Amino acid sequence: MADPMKIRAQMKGDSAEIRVLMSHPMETGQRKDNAGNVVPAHFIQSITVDVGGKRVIQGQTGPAISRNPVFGFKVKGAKAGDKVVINWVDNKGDKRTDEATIS
Amino acid sequence: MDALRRTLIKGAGATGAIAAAMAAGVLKPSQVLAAEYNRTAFEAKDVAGALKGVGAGSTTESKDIVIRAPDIAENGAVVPVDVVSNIPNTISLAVLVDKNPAPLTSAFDFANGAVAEMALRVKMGQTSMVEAIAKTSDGKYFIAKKEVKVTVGGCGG
Amino acid sequence: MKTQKITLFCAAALLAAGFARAGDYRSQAIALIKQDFHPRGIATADRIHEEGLQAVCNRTSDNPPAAIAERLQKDQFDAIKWPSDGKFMGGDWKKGEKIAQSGQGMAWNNKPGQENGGSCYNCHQIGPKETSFGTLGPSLYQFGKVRGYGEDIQKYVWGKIWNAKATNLCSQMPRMGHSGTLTEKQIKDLVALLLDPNSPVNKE
Amino acid sequence: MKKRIGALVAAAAMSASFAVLAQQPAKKPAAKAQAKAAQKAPDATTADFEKFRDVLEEDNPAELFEAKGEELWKAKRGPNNVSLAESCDMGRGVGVLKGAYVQLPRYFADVDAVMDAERRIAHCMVKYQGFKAEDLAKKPFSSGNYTPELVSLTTYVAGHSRKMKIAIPQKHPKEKETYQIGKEIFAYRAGPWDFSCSTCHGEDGKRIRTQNLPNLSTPEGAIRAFQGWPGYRMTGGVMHTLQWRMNDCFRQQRFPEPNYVSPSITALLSYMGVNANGQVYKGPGIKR
Repeated sequence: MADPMKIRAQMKGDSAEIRVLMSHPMETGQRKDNAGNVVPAHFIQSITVDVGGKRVIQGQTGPAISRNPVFGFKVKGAKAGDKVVINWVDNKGDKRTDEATIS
Repeated sequence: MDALRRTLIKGAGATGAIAAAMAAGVLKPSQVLAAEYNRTAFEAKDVAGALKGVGAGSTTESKDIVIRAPDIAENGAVVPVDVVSNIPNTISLAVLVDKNPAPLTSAFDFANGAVAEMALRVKMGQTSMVEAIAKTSDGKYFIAKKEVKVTVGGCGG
Repeated sequence: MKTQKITLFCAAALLAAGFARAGDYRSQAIALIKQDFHPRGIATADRIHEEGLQAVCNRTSDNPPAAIAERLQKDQFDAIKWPSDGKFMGGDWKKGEKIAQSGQGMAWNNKPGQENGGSCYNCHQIGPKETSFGTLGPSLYQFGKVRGYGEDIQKYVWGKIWNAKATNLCSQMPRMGHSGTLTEKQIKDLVALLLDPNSPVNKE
Repeated sequence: MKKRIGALVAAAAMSASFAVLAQQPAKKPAAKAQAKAAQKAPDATTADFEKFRDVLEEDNPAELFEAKGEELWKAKRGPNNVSLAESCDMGRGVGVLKGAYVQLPRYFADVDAVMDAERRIAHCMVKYQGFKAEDLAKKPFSSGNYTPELVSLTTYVAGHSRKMKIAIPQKHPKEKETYQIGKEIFAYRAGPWDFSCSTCHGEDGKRIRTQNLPNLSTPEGAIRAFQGWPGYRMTGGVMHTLQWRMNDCFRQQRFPEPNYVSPSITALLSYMGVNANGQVYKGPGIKR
């Protein structure tokens, strides 16, 4: 259902820089459409990042994260070739998991 | 509930050490997974409520938390915010926008080498303080703030 | 009114004849515009036709010969509607500020009958608090303080807002009263914004 | 904790004093400083915007639309079940996208007309895939969660000209003519507010509110307008193309609405694009 994420993971010095772009409306539940109807809240609530099979980051988000979210993280001890797996789940139960390899 | 949580965390590949780190994190362990979204914190209408919601009863101001955000945002819908905590043993970071209808934007736990640093983009309804909260492994909370101005752009329609 | 229209028309026709040589692409452009634009909402099809004064400015790169400019400018000036009670002042600068802030009005997404704004901040600096202002027009900050508050200035401001083309024929500024964008009352509030000594514009 | 309370009290005192300034005759020095700040603000604002523009461009949601466009470009679609990749010539040969976007608008012999990128893609969708032109024009712009296929496709096509020089041809007589017509449309004043494109985009160094207005009649200004489109617009969080940019300019110009992918828009894009020739296109961007 949901569109794929774009994940960039690169070694910079001794740590991996992970940048992720997610395709999501992040509706606050307060916006009105052109017809004046309130657009129901629809936003990512939970995000996890695994590197090399280990959970390194997990978090929760609210509707104040911008539409089509962008996140950047840094992980020490990772190495080129490690697999990065990112997962999100939203308030409607939609989810998406994508992966990339650290270069 | 506890059994289920253990299973889920195990299923996600967590070791005992991570589980411990998470337990100490900004998010109460019972609120870590999507099914257990921290509604109290994210739906709080003011900063005090949001802080209480993430378990931060009292906070100490710290210059070791660096917030990088524009002085004046080009567009309140997309305000880039970078937060770095140079406080040793920071295990969690949360970002709040004071004047948003619900101030808490996000809270992240870091483990297994993840640095207490994150970049994100937040919505801001008006000129406001952006606050970053860092939690250390010994359960202390630190705070830093930066004002970001939001102006009218375009043709002001 | 009728005489004015005729004057305008003749001037435009004269000019059109005089500048026809440069107008080949121009006439192609106009033909294309007529073919490619459709009415939407309050933005009716007639809006794409040049009205007399617009035609003169279009054909002369906003620089019509002085003799013509003078005459047309006088026509514009004579058509200004002055305040019906004879008073330029007495408006509410707070309402004026709101009108100056609003960029709504006259576009295809605006509803018929809705209150229009003046879009003033789009182009002018006005009050000291608003830092998000445009620079297409001159700064109006401290307008009265610098230029005085006398009746001559009041009349000038009223006329400028009603029809900027009455003092500068091919001015970039919309004719806010002439075009029916702002009402007499709204213009009075804007005059107050610029000339009320208590307006933040003039308060030191 | 104590420190924090102190700061809060100070802040409260400050905001109170601002409120006083707004209501009562103020003391001279404070008001002067405020006025000065108001006058100085724009340059500082612009500088601050530019500092963070790079940050925003580095991770640009436009990439998500490029990815979607790639899928659409390669898939066999429409009543004729044909892909654009195997049928559409964007000016560099069928299916060739490298450098196509920075050479558009250009003359196409098959239609004996000059076309811009979006108009050409629309043409291919109609001619080869069998889509109906009326359907493409029904809701051609992004809004809310809706992104027209043509927008993603245009973003994908534009992505293939990243870091390439703009080189819009002016050899064919129709290309030259289109440029000249565009120049005329650019200067055409009409409507209730007497606006033309050049009212806002004909002078250097001007702004609407805090938005800088490029002077499109100069190479420096034209590249600033060409640059960043198709663009992810922060307002609304949607992807837009130059076709939308032109449309919304005419709305603000208080004109009637231009038809989607019409020759008038091609002419304006020719004028702007040719003026930007020789400059480097950065690829799909991010806009306010």
